[in-house]
Amino acid sequence: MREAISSSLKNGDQIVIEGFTHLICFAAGHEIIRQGFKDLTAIRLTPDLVYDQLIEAGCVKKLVFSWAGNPGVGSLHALRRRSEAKSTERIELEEYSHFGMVARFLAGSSGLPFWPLSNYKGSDLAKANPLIREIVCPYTGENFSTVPALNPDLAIIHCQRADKDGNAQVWGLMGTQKEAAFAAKKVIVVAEEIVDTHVIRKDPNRTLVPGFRVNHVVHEPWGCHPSYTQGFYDRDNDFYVQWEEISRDTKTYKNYLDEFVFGVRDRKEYLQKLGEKTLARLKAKSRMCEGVDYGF
Amino acid sequence: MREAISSSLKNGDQIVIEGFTHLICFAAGHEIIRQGFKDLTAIRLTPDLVYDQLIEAGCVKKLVFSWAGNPGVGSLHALRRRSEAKSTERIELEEYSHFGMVARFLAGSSGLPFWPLSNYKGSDLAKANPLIREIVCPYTGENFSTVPALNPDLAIIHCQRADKDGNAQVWGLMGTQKEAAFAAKKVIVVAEEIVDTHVIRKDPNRTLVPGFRVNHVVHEPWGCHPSYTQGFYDRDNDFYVQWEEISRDTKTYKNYLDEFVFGVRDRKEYLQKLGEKTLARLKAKSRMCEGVDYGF
Amino acid sequence: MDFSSSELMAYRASLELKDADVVFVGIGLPNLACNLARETHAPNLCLIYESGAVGAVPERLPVSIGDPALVTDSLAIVGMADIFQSYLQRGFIEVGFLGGAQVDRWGNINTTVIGDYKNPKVRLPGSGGACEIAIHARKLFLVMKMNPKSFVEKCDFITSPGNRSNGKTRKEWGLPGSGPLTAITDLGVCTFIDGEMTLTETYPGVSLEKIKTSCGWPLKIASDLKTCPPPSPAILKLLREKLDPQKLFLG
Amino acid sequence: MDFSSSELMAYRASLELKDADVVFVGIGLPNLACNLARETHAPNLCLIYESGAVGAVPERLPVSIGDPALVTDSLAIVGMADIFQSYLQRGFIEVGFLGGAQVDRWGNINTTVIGDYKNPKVRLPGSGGACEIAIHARKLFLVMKMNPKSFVEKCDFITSPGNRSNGKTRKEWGLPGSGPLTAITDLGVCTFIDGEMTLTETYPGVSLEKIKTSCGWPLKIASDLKTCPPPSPAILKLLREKLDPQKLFLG
Repeated sequence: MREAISSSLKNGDQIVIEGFTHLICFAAGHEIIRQGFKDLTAIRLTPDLVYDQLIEAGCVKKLVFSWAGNPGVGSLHALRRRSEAKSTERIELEEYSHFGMVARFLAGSSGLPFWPLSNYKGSDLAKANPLIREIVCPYTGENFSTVPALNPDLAIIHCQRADKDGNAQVWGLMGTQKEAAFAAKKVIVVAEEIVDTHVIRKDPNRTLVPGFRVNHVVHEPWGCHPSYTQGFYDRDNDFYVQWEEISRDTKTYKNYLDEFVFGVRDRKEYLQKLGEKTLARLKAKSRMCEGVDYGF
Repeated sequence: MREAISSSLKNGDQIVIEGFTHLICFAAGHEIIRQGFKDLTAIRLTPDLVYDQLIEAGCVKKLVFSWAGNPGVGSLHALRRRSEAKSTERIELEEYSHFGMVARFLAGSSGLPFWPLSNYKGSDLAKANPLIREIVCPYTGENFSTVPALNPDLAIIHCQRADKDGNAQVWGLMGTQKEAAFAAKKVIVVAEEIVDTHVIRKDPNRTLVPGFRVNHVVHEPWGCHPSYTQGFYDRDNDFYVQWEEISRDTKTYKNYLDEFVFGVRDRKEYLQKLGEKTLARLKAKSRMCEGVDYGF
Repeated sequence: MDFSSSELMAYRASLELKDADVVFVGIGLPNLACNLARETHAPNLCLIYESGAVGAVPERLPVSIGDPALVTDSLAIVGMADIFQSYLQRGFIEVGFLGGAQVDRWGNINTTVIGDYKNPKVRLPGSGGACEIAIHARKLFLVMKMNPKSFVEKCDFITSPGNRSNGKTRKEWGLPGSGPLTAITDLGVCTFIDGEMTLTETYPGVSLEKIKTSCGWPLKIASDLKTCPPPSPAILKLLREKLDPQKLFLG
Repeated sequence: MDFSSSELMAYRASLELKDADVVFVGIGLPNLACNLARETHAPNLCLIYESGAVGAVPERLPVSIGDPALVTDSLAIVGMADIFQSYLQRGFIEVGFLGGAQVDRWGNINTTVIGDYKNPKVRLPGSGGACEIAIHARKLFLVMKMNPKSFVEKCDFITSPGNRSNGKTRKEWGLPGSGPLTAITDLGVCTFIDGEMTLTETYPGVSLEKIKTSCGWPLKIASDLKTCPPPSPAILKLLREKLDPQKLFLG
């Protein structure tokens, strides 16, 4: 992971760590913080805890997003401390709805500079964001909204399994991972398991990202904690709840980063700190499905 | 099948029997011919033999397509007999490229009246088809082509397995089946196997069409012959080659329809006529993949 | 029989759901309402989550809309591009639920900022999928607790357009969905009549005065004001013992 | 050593492929050329078919681009919307092969009609994916047999735009792909110089006269005309015994 990040990222880049609740690669976020990157434009539908940590650590100049909270729990406090009237320091915000962000990735992954959608009429979002524009249908004459393409410098995609070439397979929630991978200029695939290519080839309909799109492949078990990986480990909902306490106060926030990000060399050490009991609590109870027949 | 077709289709409807080489539901096409529907607008990327038979049988008023041939073999003779200078009777043609047809289904399945694509500049296709139009990007000022949405009255989708509610799972080539199912006003799902819903729920990432979109579910084993179903039976390439001979002459063509379409009451009788030896030759040699873990 | 306003809200919201409805579900009370409906009068409700789960049957109460329990044994898992384009924008979502920090008489909802957008007093999470749900859902229901801070004369920011916003009606904007039909609050139920929020049901033991003082504008009152029937002991048992035993959302 | 022109075309086309190229493959000779390249100098060629097969390793020579042998053991199977939007339109297809019923000096290709579009002498299959491949492929190669009927002064219909069509150059049209770079025929090989087809290689035993009379316009001849080296016995053995034993495409 260290080498993948250091050789793929530079200060000022546009970065997307994708995954909607599922498959959020905290391991990559922590490595970026450790390497002290600056002035990043951080792009995600839901910044979640991982981007809040990037913000608190001072890596982020601008946030592009559609929902910034701690799902079902509360706020992203590092972000709020930098986006409200009383804030001393500020980061730049570029805001859409989920559909708008998905549409930006669709445009980027399809090689078009814009994407049309039926949205935003009557809402203040288009007034607040001048990049939301309009286009007229050549058949009906109706107006539709448009959003501009996203083509980030780097996309980090976590998956259940990949081969050494980066052919990546995912099941469970897929969010906008495929679109992000095809939109980005560079792609890092992070996998819970590295498997032989014949495992990928046995079930080709599960492949979300083809290897020819991938610049680096990283093997990082438990790379998403406190997010989750279907079939491997559950979401650490307790931690997400505790986070409200940890992050509200800058001192406890700093202590957390010092201990769990700066205080460890890599994910292995993070997991040791987390402890066997936590991992045991979160380890998935197996629910295998059957295979299907690809014969002819 | 008889009841599903008779209750879903009427003369003059726009119909799509989807499936790109894979999963082309000949059983549905033959039933439509037997029931003698007229003035249909038949929509498919590749009309293939099944639409050529609908044309020869006089069911089709208009064909919307992007490649009309017998793949790797030759022509669609019923179509050629109705589309060339020397033809006495003619059918109407509306022509795109594959990407254009896919884009029309994308628009229809996304609830937009148009779809933008980077295509057709320098080609005569846009000149030949006034429905291919242009739109200007609100960000770059570039021109892009557009095609209008397709929302056919009926889509017929063949799949490997479905439950009684029409939740349909497909593996192997997916063509534009998903887009056609979401674009259409009515959907018939035809399945090689009807399975219990828990089989579908065990592997939800394989579901291509959700049951709430489906009006009829038909159990029709071998429903695609001479097309194929991955994991069930191979494409009957020999028949596709023989078809060139059968279809070039109107008499042999009529004899074929009389024997294999009008001469049988349903798919069961068609399969009996086809004979054990053919089915044995085409039956798939099993190539099972492994299952994956959906636990948490 | 004693019950909390949250329990009553979840129960009342469940009554809006018909069997086999295709529902776009959020977290919290709407999610509870859907699961209650599935246990009672709408066993074939099709729950769709913006995360991509279709026909979900969660074994546990999901803490987030991307919970793994929404995936296991779902009918289908699809990408978010499909959810927003082929399910919502295509018009296949029959019911949507929304709430927020502020709502006005036209059902406009603010989940973006309190105060000025560029210099907000409070930065809220933002739209998520709310704006497009408000625009496309065939039937839209609001679920919010009522107080003068949340039921306001004018929203600081309109995240999700209601029945009349920025000087135009929904019809004039050409929005495909129904717009807000009903607002289920902790004090009573409002129906949107000619687009405007109008109190049509009060809860047992809640005074009209209390409701009036809890709303930031002179709330219209229906002439035929009804009292909402309380949930039966069986319903309460379901909510407390099966659907939210940890009281995650039932105060 | 004796060999057919089809064998020579397949061999010559294979020389245009580099290892690890991402190739959009059609059926027939281009497919044979790709499989030959995989067996020789380009083992990591990534074969993509418009039907949705990515990284296919067909056990048998596919009769159609949707053959089940293209699915089994592929690296990925994706929908056609992804193939055309995320692979081709996004610019990730490095090599495309095209042929047709007619080609002109600028590499414009006709696969639509012979004669008038509305009243054609011969109705051909149409574009399929050819038009978008001609527009987007980073490197485009033509594979066609040469005769006065197919190499024409002017195409009856331009299905797939070449280096100059309808009065504009590719650059003026703003087409992202390279346009035709090389035309591999059964008599020789042409390179497109300043966009125009120019004979640069002849095959052993084929006279310049034969080529000139086989082309429907006065074909430009390169000053440094080369002779294409014949395929080695090993290559021919591969083609005949392994890649097309049934002679489906090798005449």
